Formats: sequence, structure tokens, C-alpha cells
Amino acid sequence: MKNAKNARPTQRLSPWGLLAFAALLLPPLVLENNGYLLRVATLTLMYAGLGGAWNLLGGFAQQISLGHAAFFGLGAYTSTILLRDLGLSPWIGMLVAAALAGLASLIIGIPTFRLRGHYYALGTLAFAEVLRILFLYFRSFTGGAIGLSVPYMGDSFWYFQFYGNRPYYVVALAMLAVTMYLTHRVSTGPLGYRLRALRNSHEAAEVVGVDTTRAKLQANFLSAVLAGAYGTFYAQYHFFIDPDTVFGLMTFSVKMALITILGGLGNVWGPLVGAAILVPLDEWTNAVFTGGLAGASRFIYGSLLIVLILWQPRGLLYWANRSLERLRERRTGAMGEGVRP
Amino acid sequence: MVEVLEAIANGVLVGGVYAIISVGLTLVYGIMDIVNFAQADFLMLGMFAAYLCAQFLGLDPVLSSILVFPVIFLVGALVQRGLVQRVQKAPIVSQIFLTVGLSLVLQSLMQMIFGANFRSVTTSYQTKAISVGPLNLSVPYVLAFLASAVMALALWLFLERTDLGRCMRATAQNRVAATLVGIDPSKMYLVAFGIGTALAGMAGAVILPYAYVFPTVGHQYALIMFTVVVLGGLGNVLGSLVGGLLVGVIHSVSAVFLPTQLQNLVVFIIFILTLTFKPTGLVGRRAA
Amino acid sequence: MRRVLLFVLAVVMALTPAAATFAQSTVRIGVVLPLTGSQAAFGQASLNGIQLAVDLINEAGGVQGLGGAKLEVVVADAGSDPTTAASVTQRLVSRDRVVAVLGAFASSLSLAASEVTERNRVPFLTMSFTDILTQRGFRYLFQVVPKGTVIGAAQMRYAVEIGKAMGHDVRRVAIVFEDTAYGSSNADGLVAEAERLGLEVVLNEPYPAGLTDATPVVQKIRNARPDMVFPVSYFTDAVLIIRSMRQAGLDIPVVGGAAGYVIPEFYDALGEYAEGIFSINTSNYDHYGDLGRLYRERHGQFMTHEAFEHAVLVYALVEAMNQARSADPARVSEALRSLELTSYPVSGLPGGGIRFDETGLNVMTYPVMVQWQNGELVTVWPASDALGQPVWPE
Amino acid sequence: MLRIESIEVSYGGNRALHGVCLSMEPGEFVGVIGSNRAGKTTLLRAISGLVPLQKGEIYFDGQPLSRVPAHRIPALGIAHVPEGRQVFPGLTVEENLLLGAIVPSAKAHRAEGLEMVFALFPRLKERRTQLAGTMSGGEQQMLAIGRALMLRPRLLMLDEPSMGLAPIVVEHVYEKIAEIHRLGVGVLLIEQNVSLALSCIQRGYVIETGRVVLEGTAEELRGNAAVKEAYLGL
Repeated sequence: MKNAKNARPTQRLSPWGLLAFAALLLPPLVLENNGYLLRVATLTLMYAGLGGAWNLLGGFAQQISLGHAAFFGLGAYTSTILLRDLGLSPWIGMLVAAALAGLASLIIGIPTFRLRGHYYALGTLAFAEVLRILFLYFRSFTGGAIGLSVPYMGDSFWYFQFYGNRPYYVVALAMLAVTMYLTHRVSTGPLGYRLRALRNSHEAAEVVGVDTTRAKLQANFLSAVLAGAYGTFYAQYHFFIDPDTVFGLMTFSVKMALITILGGLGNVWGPLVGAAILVPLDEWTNAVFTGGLAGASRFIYGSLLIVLILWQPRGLLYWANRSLERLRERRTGAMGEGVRP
Repeated sequence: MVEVLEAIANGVLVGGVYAIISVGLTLVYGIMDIVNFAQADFLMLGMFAAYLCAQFLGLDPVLSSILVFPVIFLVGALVQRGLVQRVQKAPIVSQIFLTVGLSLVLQSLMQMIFGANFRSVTTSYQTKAISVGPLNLSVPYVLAFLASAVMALALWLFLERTDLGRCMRATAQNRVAATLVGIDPSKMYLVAFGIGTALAGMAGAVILPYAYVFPTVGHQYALIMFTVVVLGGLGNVLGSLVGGLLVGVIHSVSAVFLPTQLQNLVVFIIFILTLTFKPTGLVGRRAA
Repeated sequence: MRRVLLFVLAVVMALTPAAATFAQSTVRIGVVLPLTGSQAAFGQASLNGIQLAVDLINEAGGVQGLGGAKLEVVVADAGSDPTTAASVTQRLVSRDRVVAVLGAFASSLSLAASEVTERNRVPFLTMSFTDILTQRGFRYLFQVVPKGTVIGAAQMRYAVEIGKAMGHDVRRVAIVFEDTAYGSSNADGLVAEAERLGLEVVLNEPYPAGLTDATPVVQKIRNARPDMVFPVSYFTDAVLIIRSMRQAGLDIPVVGGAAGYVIPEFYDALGEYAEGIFSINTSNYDHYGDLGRLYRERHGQFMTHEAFEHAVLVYALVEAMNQARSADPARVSEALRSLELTSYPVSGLPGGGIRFDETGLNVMTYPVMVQWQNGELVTVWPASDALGQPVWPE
Repeated sequence: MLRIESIEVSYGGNRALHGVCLSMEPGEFVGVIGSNRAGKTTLLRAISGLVPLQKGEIYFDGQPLSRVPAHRIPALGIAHVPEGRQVFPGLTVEENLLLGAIVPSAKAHRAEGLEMVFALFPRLKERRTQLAGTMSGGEQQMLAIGRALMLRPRLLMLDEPSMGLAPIVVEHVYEKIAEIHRLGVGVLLIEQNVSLALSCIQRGYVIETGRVVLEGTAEELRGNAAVKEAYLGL
């Protein structure tokens, strides 16, 4: 285990981390309420949280799920249908959504927990597709391909609807805080230990007494609960959902994973770093390169993705940690020489 | 009854093509342990190449597939050397996202060059069918199936009867032992990726008479590829040929009894069941 | 340190189009379209239409009501993701300060984009037509074409009327449609109208968009033995379905649902096999006059309905600005609500113009039936708009 | 022919070999003995280029090997029969053998090589169309050795050829190894079963925790008290 930072994280919350997180309270104070930048910032927080949810299983245990949109979509539809049919507040809907997504994770876990590596990735991918097809098919209940529109009732906290971006930003930030705290707890707790143990070898983990199935189910449950809650957030923020989007492979499943990998797998801060780079990058390439040749923005985005992954296959935070360590080593090394007789 | 028979016959024809589309993916996985998420985009490149052959050389796409093979092989080999090789030993996640990024780049590159328009070729036989007993078979499908069968045979002969083919199988089965007899694994990776992508490209050419091409056409085939490969067992060449036929027939026959909208549902459920109960695929041992 | 910051700031500003100085004499129009992904071809055609209209207006002296201000198009790519559509729309609205947003071709993208424009009180002009667009009680949404169900209903009714006029009784109808927002709302209209007319719907089959093999769908059509088939699909599936039908020896009349059936590529792909195929359409190029001619000169293809209708959006917006004498989104919306526009080229729309009702729907227009005849699309129904006689496919 | 000069090799941070030296003349039969995990397998892997050298150098016919990539080593005439046999399970016996002579120099003499191997192991001839993975352990061991011989090597390296085989099969395998040596092939044998090894080698090295602790002729080693106590159980 070369990456000591990942292997033995400190138990308590780092004050620097808390400070950095507190800085995230600034944007809504300085940015325009109905502005583009605040929207991008809100989306960044949402994707960071989704990445964080994905990180619980995908990062710590490196069980690569390409079907997390299943939980996300389930969450989005649950609260929206409850609101549509029962007039239930999406806040309560969010709890139901999270619970349902968690339940779904257990059901999905049964056939997939035995799978490793690429097989797990493909199995989860198929599951999201199954849900997408079912939600398209049962039109009378889900609205089918036409999708569902959340009725706009004006600013209402109870109905989780706001005119501007600021309240959404605050909600997204709070959700991110919960996600990151949970990730931190898992990371430093026994579950994190078990997940890291099975990351390298399921067999070895079982030899030392880790119930790998249980650990994976637990992690996936937490992960799904969070993803489901984010589904509700998305529906309330966007006011419109359809199966192709919320159960989509490229729209959510891959993006969650990508963000986490870019930032650093199994690192509490990884998803935030990844989202803070990827989401604005996406917007920036779109804004700058769309006017000219169609396709240019996707081309640049894809190329940058390849370059980043080739440059730092273990994520940017891993690289940053390594660089910091090396810097520190050089410093202490130089001092040490001076002291030595 | 005739309905079902016809559905089966049609499923076999289409399935033969699915098999060839997917076999490259399994070949690459078998030898390199990499799932190429951009594989479907090489199919798209092959379709574009065949389209250009038809436009400028007046070649029938089924014939031009012979020209398409070396072209896509070269592209694939360049991609392997330039990009894929660098993540050969990296964790799975890096491999997945390198190929996802590659997919984006290939699609947008083709859009920048050719635009987003739908392109297809017009052939004299595009709406012809032949009757076999009570069955009515589409000529483009039959041609594509025959071409696929020839490709499958050629691939089989290559893998079974040539030294290079044996070296590739040996590398797939035991990389260390292969090195110890003097096989250069990195050369095998190059050849495998080249052939794997070129096969997809070639398949793209043979389906052009009934399909159409545009930069993101790969999406429509990507999930089929994964399903075929999983049903056959990742890395199992023979398996993916069987898997292709299976998916074709399931697609076709399930549509007789169920709403068409659910044809993929059936496939995915079988996909998940296979993964759960027989992750090595429905076709026995790994024979790559 | 400060110099570095200033330098970075300068670079960022230079790279962002929004930072370009806002000249008094230009008016920005936001355009959100799918320029990448599977619908990029339609997005590009729509953009071509907008660009043509903008160029013509600018050449003719700009927006009269604003002292000849020139139009400037700010384009954003929505890909095929509604999330992207919403955030790029926000960018156009709040950073580029556009007077209105035009787009976004695909219904799901328009739904997402209009949520943003509505909350920012910026007009959103569209030619998407899924029914819920105008059912949300939005005040800043303006749709120049009829609703999806109305289009579907017309597709059915016109077909039966044409049959009657030519001495063919249509009793059994088959409906197949892709399971997208567009396909579903069209199909809803088709089914409702068939029931109203007392026809027997022998097949009502959604299929997953992006087929790799249309034979199963075509087998279902054949087994249902309909008198007429109504496929609603984008280009790729349209071509597969027609080819498979011809291979299966099915020569019953086909009445397509716009989109894939009314673009030049359809004829390019099918050639003579496209002959005689009907399609419903929201407008057709044989009514476009000079604008259609200029478009063909510029792009080498006929002006598709989405290209024309997006051009119409520009003309409607400009007229609203003329009347409002303002480029303020609120005032322009006000003008749009009371707009009545029947001048050329908006008169190229069936019904000859635009007038929006309180839901933002253009109540003057209606769909037309077109048919492929000798490689061209000819408007054949209703009689008031027809420029050619329908031909019953034998 | 083979000269190993104080090589050091590490495995994932742990040093497996500490300054090992060894040399071998053409046609010699040399054994490396020692207990499990003493570093014997690592030594062979280092010669074959499968693990990089931290320090020291390996010379074959005076040519340094540290810069030669692993897949080019066989072409020099070094054949390596790895631990656990490692045949290609999905290939037939004959295909396995043909792959043994994949390097150009050996390819030219494939037919003769096949004849020689079949003469040595008639069993393989009977089973030439059988899939290697379906054969018994002893047969697979013979196949692995046969595959190595297809190279017409000057140095044959064998890693624990007795492992997991029944005593009677072990005896048979060792007879064949002796026969190969009599054909003039230099043999470098690694064996945990020390008495077995000492019965056939000419010279030997004893390795403990990555260091050569003893070297000598088979005679000398058999007489050594420490060897007797530690490995022969006397």
C-alpha cells in the first residue's frame, strides 16, 4: 500500500478541510441569484455529491458501477410521482426516494455482488437499462418518453421550489456536506477498512474474516440512498425528467464515475475536485467552441479527458498528495542532513 | 408458425452480423483484458470508410469491406500504440474512461469532418428479398450474413491455423508463458487491437446497404455488442459468435410475442441472468 | 501577483464571448439546439434556417424598430442532454443577456430549456410540439407549430380524407412509433382520431428509437394486415422501416409522421422507393418562396420544415421587437402575446401566419399532408394548401 | 556460458535476492536448492527478464541480459520451464509444441524438433490433438519440458519439475531430464526436494533468504553437514 493517505486516514475532520468547505458558502453571497455562474456552481455541487455517493463503493472497493443512474432515476421519479399524485412535499418524497433507491440496491446486489471488474460494470449497466426500458414502457404511471414535468408553484420551501439558484445552492451544499461526512465516516470506520481490503483481493479479504458480500451491500446501500436523494434534488431543480436522461448511461452513470476517478478514487475530497474541474470544463468548452465547427467542443472535452487520464490515471488528488509529500520529504531531508553529525 | 420461423430465420441473419460486430470486442478483451468502450465507434469509422468508397470509387459496401479492413486496422493500431497501451497496466477505471474519452473524440472528429448528416448508400438490391419456401428473406441481410460468415471463417482460420493466431491465443491464455517462448505481448496487443477494431469496421461496411451512417450511430450498436460479448463469455471468440446469433434470435422472436418496446428488456434480463449464474458465458470454456 | 491576476483575467475575458463589448447597435438572440449527438443533423438544419433569416434581416437594415440594430446569434449546443440544455440556456439568458431564446428542436430539450427561460421571464420560441410544452401554464413560451396530438390527428384524418377522395376506403390502420416524446404525442393524436373516425386500430406499437433491425416491427405490421400504416420516426428508423417493408413485399400506403420522412436524406437513401410515401408536416418548402430558394442555393438541399420554422421564429421575434420598440425581454414577450403576423415569409406557414393564444400556441396554423413525387415533396392536402394532386400508391 | 554477478532483485518493496552470484559452463547440469521462498524462482525469473535487476548483471555468452526484453531471451537459446508448468490450456499438445519454436532460429527446425520431442516423450505424440489443459499433471510437465526443448536451447531452466506430481511420475520426469542433459543441453534445475536434486546434478548452489550460502559439487553438498541437517533430514 504505497498510498499511505488512502490507507490510514485520520479519524478526525481536518480543520483545513472544514475551512475549505466553509469557503463554499461564499458563491451564493457574491454571485447573482439568477445567474449562470451560480447555476454552474450548483450543478458542480450536485455532481460532486453524486460522485461522492458513487465513491462509497466505486472508490473504496473499486467496484466500478456503470449503472448508478438507476438509483438516481428511481429517486427522481419517486418524489415527482408522489408530488403529482398525492401532493406530497418533495422533502418527504426525497426520504421515500432514498429508501426506495436503497431497497433497489439490495435487490440489484443479489445478482451482481458476485461479479468483479468488468463483469460488475456491465451488470450494473444492464440494470440501469432495464429500469429505463420499464419506465418508458409503463406510460400511464411514469409518463413514458414524454417525461414528467414538475408543476411550478412559485417560491415554496414546503414544495422544494425556488425562483432563483441561491436556495438550491444551499440545499446542494448541505447535501454535499452530508455526503462527504458520510464518506469520511465510512473511510475511517470499519466498513472502509473492509472495502479497501476487498479492493485488492476478495479472497484475501475473506481469509482475514471480511464478509465481502455484506460489506459491498452496505456500501452500495448507502451509495444508492444518496443517489436517490440527489434524484429528487435534480427533479426539483430541473422541473423536468424523462427516462432517457435520468436513467442515462452517458448523462449520469458515467459522469458520476468519471468525476470521482478524475479527482481521486476513494478520497473524500476526490469527487469535489473532479466535479470542480469537469463541470466547468464541460460548460467552458461548450461556450467557447460551439460557435464555430459543430463537434469541436466535444472534441476538446474528450481530448482533455484522455490527456488527464493518461497523465494521472489515479486521479488529481493522488498526484497532488504525492507532490506535496515529495516536497515535504525534500524539505525534511535537507534539514535532516544539517542536523546529522 | 410461419411467423415464428420467419422471425428465427431473420434473427439468425441479423445475429450473424451482430456476432461479427462484437467479436472484435471479445478478442481485444481476451488478449488485453481491456473492454473497449469505443468499439462501436470503430464500426462507425468503417461505415464512413465504406460510404466514401461507394461515393468516390463506386464500390459496393460489401465488396469495399475488404478495403476497409486494412484502413481501420491502421487506425486501431495507431490508437493502441498512442493511447491504449499507456493504460494497459492501469486500473480498470482508467481503461474504461480512456476508451469513453476516445469514443467522444472519434464521434466529434467525424462530425467536424463530415457533419452530422445521415448518409447511406443506395444499392440495386436494397429492397429486394428472396423467398425460401414460406420464408421471405431480405437480400441485404442475406448478403451481410454471408459476408459475416466469411469473416468468421477467416478469423477462425487465422486463429487456428497461423502462427500469429496461435501466438495470440497463447497470449490470451497465459501471458507469462507466452513471453517465455519468445512472444512479444505488446506486439500481440497491437495486432489484437488492430484486428478487433478492423473487424468492427468491416462489419460496419457490410451493414451499410441496409443501414445508414452518422457520427453517433455507434450508440445504437454499443449495447448489442456488450450483450453479445457477455452472453458468449468475455474473451471467448467462439462464444461471441454464438452470442450474436442468440441476441439476433431473441430480438426477433421476442418481438413476435411481446411489444417491440420490450425486446431489449428480454435481452438485458438474459444478460443479467447470464452474468449471475454463468459469468463465463453460455458457451463453455474460454477459447480465445 | 496582482499583475498575474490581471493577466489571467484578461485572458479569460478574451476567451469568453460574453466579454465582448456590447455594442448598442446589436441585439443578441440565443439559440439552443442539439448540434452534437444523434439529432445533430436536425439541429444543424435548424441553425442554418436561423442563420439565413438573420443574414437577410441584417442585410435589409436590421431591426427597424430599434433603429436598425443588427441581430447577433449566440449559439449553444445542448447535445442530447436536457441537463445541458437547461444550463446553456441559463448562460444565454443571464450572461449573454439575449432578448429571447430560440430552439431547441427536440421536445425534451425544449422542455428543459423553457423551464429556465420561464423563470427568468425571457421569451422562448420553439417549433417543438410535444403537448406538455404548452400545458404547463407558461407565459413566456411561444410555439409556432401545432401540438403533437393535433399533428397526429391530422395525419390520420387527412389520410382517410385523401383515401375517400380517391375512392379507397381506409378501415384498418396500423400505428408504429418511436418511444420518444415526439413519437408518443403524435401517436396519441393518431389513436384518438382513429377512434373518433370509427377506424379499427389493428396495431399500436411503440418501438425503441434507434433500431438496428426493423424486421420485427415490419412483421407485426404485416401480420396486422392494415389498409394503411402510420410510422412515426426519425430518419434512421424511417429508412429501416421502409426498406424492410419493401423487402417484405408490403406495398400498403405509408403515411409518415414528419421528422425522418420529410428530409432530403430520406429520398437520397431510398430513391424511387420513397416515391408515393405520404407524410404529415407542419409546413412544406413548396410554400416557402424566395427564402426556400435562397436556402437551396446556400446549402444545396431543399429547406426542411425545421429550418424554415426556426427562420420563422426569428421573423416573429423581430416583428415583436419592432412593435415593442425595445429589446427588453419582458416587453418583447408582451408584444409576442398580441402579435398577429401574416407577412412573408411567415405566411409560408400553413394558415398563413402567427397568432398566439394564452398558452403560447400558434392558433392560425395547422398541419399539411405532403407526398414524395418525382424526388420532391409536394403539399397535397388539405385542398386549400395543396399544390399538387395526391397519388394513391399502387 | 552463464555468469551471474551479484544481482539484487526486489519484489514490491521486499528484496528477494541479495547479491547472488552463479556461473555455469556449457552442457553442465547445475542445481539450485533451498527451501520454499528462498528466492530460487526469482533467480530464474531474473534470468528470463521477467523481473528487473536492481543491481548486478547477468551475462549469457558474455552478453549482458539486463537490457534485453523478456521476449527476446528465448532467441538467445535460454528456455525456461516455469513453476507450475504453465502450458497453454486451450491449445492442443501439438500447438503448444509449435509455439515452443516460435522464434525464427527454432522455427526453421520445427519438424526435427517435433520429432526429437516425440522421440523423447512418446506420450505426447499419442496426445498431440488433445487440449493441454485436459491432461494430467505429469503429462503437462512433459509437455512444458517438450515445449522448452522445441527451442533447441543451450540452457534449459527447470523450476520445480517435481511439484505436485506422484513419486513414480517424478522419477519418470527426472529420467527424461537426465536424458536431455546427455544430449548436451546445459540444465539449470531448481528443486525443493534436495535429495532428488542431488541425485542427478553435477554442481549445486544452496540459497537461503536470497543469498547463496553454499556451493559445490553434488558430492561435496551431499557430504556437507549443514545440508544434511537442513535438507536431507539426516
